[in-house]
Amino acid sequence: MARVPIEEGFFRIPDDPAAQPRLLGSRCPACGEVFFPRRLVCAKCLHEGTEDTELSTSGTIYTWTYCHVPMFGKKDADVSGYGVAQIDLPEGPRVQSILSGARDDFAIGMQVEIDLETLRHDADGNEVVIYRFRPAGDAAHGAGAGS
Amino acid sequence: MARVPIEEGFFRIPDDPAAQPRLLGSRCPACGEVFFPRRLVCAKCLHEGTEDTELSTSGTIYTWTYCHVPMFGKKDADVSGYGVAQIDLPEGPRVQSILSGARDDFAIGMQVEIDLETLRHDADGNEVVIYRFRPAGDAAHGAGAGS
Amino acid sequence: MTRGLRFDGVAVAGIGMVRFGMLQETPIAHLARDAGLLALHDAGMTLADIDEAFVGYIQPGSMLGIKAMKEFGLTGLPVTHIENASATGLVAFRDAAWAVSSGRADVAMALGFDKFTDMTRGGGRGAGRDQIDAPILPAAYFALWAQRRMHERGTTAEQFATIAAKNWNYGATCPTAHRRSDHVVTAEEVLAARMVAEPLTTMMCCPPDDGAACVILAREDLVRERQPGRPLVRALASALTSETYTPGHTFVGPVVGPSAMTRATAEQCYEAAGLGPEDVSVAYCHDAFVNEELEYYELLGFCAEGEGEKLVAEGATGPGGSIPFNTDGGLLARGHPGGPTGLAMIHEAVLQLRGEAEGRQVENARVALAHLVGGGSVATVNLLGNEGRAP
Amino acid sequence: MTRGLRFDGVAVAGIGMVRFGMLQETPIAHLARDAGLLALHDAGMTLADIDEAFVGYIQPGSMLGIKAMKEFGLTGLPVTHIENASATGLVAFRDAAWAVSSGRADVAMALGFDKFTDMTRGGGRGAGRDQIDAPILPAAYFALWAQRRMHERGTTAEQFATIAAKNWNYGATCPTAHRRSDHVVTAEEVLAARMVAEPLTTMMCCPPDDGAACVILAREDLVRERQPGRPLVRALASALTSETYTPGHTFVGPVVGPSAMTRATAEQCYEAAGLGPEDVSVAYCHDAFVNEELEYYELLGFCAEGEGEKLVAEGATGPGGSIPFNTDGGLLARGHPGGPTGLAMIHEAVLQLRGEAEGRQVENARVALAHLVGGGSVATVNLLGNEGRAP
Ligand SMILES: [Zn+2]
Ligand SMILES: [Zn+2]
Repeated sequence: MARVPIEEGFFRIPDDPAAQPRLLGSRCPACGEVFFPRRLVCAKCLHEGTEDTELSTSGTIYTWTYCHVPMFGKKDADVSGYGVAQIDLPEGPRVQSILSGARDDFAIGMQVEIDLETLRHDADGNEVVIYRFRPAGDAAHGAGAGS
Repeated sequence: MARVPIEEGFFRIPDDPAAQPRLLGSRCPACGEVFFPRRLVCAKCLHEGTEDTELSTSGTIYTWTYCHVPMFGKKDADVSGYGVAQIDLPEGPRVQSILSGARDDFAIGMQVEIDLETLRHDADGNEVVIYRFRPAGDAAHGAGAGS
Repeated sequence: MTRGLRFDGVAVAGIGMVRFGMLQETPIAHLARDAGLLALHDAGMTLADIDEAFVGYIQPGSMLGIKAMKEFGLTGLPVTHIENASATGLVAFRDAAWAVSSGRADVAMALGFDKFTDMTRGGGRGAGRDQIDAPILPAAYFALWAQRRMHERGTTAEQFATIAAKNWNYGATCPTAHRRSDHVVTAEEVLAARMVAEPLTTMMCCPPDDGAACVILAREDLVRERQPGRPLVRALASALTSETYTPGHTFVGPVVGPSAMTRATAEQCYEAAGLGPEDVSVAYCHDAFVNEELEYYELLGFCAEGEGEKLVAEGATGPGGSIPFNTDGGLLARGHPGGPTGLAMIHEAVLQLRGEAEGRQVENARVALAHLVGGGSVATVNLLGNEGRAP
Repeated sequence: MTRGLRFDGVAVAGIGMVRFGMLQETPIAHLARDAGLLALHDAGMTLADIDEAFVGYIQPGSMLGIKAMKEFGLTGLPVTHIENASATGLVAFRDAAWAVSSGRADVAMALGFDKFTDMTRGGGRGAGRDQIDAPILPAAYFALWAQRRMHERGTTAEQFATIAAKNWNYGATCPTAHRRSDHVVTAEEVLAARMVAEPLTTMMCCPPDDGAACVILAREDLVRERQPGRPLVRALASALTSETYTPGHTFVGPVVGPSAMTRATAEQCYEAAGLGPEDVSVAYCHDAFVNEELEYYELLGFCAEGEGEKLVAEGATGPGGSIPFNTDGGLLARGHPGGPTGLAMIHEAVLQLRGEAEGRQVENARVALAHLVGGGSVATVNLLGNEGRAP
């Protein structure tokens, strides 16, 4: 059973289920700014033609909240609440993501790392996955999707 | 099993299945113009406040064509082709409608009269109906829907 | 060279709106018609007087604008559908005002409508199930902003709730508001409501809404001639911007741009009008989520950065305060259907500037500001004034 | 008081488009980006030079316009989504030209895109299954018009097919056309294609399309300064109308208004430009269904009523004719995605007026006309000219 991204072009799913997914970014050769998601024209200096780059698998929570409603993707995943955060990656981009963990597991400034969450199964039986972040070094919530 | 209109507010379905449906129009008390469908403000003289009126059940074909594709409502009704016409009603409105009959049954200037066509059944088992026109005096295609 | 627009000789000829709410039984064209007829009546006009129309709505459906305009008659006027997410209504107002200011029309209509109850997921405001944006709700996006402020400035949930209670209580005084509480709402009640995304409870988030609103703008001389003796309200200026790049920029998920966006937009609008925040008597802002209102106190220039909480404590933005905000209840209580939201703001601003906002009238109101942000992201700030304003 | 707009000192700075077609593999934002970058390159500009953008698309989805514009960078410019059914692209062009003409912007971008392959029934162009409009296809609506003309004037299906073959053969000469036949198309081939709605065969109806196109307009002095030696093309005038009431008016089902609408719109545009049909070198019209083109020969003023068939017989609207129509293949062959359609027309008109329409160049082209109708109904007529035009 394959894992497929909720939407193409945002992250790479490794073949090894224990390996972490990688967010796909772009780096401007003119000014050095790094972006997520990929883009052709630099948002900062308007240089046309960026270089593909894969972003770090861990970052720092800039802000986070806990949602008390099951909804959208999470409705599929059948949970009654879930955390959401903005995470600053070392390369620069601030990424919005769902969190893997309980309400009390998070704090601003905390290190988190990326893994995958299974939202649902598609018609072909594939796991539809999205990236999520979990407390760094915390393997309790599983290194792969669907754990 | 009840008959329900494809969309509310355009025509009245009589209780008697043998009776003809009536298109719902408006008459401007200021300038006398008659409209289909109903409207509050006169399209011609901008007078606000029209009177409800039911339109004649027969009219004259202004133009017509035959569609060789099953589509939309007719896809539901499972026919491979169908006629479409603009019909001038005696009160003034020019109405677009599907036709009940074969490709060779129609001509510009011909008198046609209204009845109902069943498009499909809804979740409650009701017949979803729309008005159609057939050659005047021709009962062969049925006086009611779903014949 | 992005800059605000200054409107010359543009006055409000008429306003109209239907009360917002869950109006499932009313076809959208009838909502639009009813709001538009109220505005035409208010202006003493028919469609024959309108030279051009800008119709704002967000929901899916090409041709809804032109079909709605036919409800008023068939005169051949140009009609264009304008859309800018939650900012749609104010952008339709801006384009109608510019049409008059630039001589393209003598009289222009801005008509907004939307039915949240018609919207299907994916086609309208939210992201579809197959999109990367899907799992993060707009409420969560704004909650993230609230949480960061609480972290940086020590803002409390009580302070947010105090603003929400103020808007709920304003809503109760406004006949066209969706949420009209039958009792005085307290911060405690707001905090005790069901949590959506911390620290935002349902009473800190705008409701789903259907509705319609309409504003007719015209050459000032025409309005004076047709409406002798009525207080004249002018459209003064407008600014509209999209995002500029900032470090730590966020591109994916629900976004309404960095907060600097509202500040820059307000500056452009003030400059175009030759006015400053000190000239503004009453303000309307995007309070879809109540923490936003606190931020906009600062970003619109009504206090220094970090001093929004002081305004709340002083009651400066409520009844009798120095700069009342969202006197019709705002998006939070008056409601936020989408397309008509900005035009409902103008509706209330005009009532205030005419001195007709019974039960919630701001004393000596002379200049009103209307601000919205839209997903994607855009921000717009608009100024109106009556003849009492300093020249 | 509906009237055309005259543009003063507005020149075309750049044009770009992607070839239309069924482009399922390309995300819509990339189609938009590619067309926009071609226009920016053509203008010798970046987004930093653009003061305002008008983005035209029909398909469902709020925020698509602002998101597409971010592909070029983040500079804070105002962005507004414009929609007017099939006329969308030309209305975005009109609004961008007016922004420059009225001093609101020095440089304005009109960007159009749509993906027919993304559209779901009900949300986009067609009617939903629960709507009274549903059972009548747009093709049937235009076929009704064709049948009435055949009845009144004795027009033959062969005459319609001759126009279609002309547009297919023009399409083969245009690199950005969707349908590029590898052989000369004849009227017989057109007639022998599968029947859709009598007398219209598939080869008389526009294909489903994806695509994007972009036009950048700027103050004439800026374009002269940046593009010395290049033939200057000006936006001259535009008219936009909705329906007027006529006896036998049709309100329900697919409608594009009474035919008098195009005539009135053209008259307004000619008057605003101070030109007449005799000044026009090349024309683009809404030939989504080919019988329309015949009608527009008359309604746009290129021949008297009932003499369209004579123009066809003379080949007047084809290569080497007195008034070539749809030299890029028109909606029929170049394609008709929706939002970008009108901007593709301007793209081709500008190539003609620059003398760069290799393989299909109209000799001595001086003034071009672009016309579209949109469902609901609206009509728009726009004029452009180069420096060769009579003053
Ligand atoms: Zn750069
Ligand atoms: Zn009347």
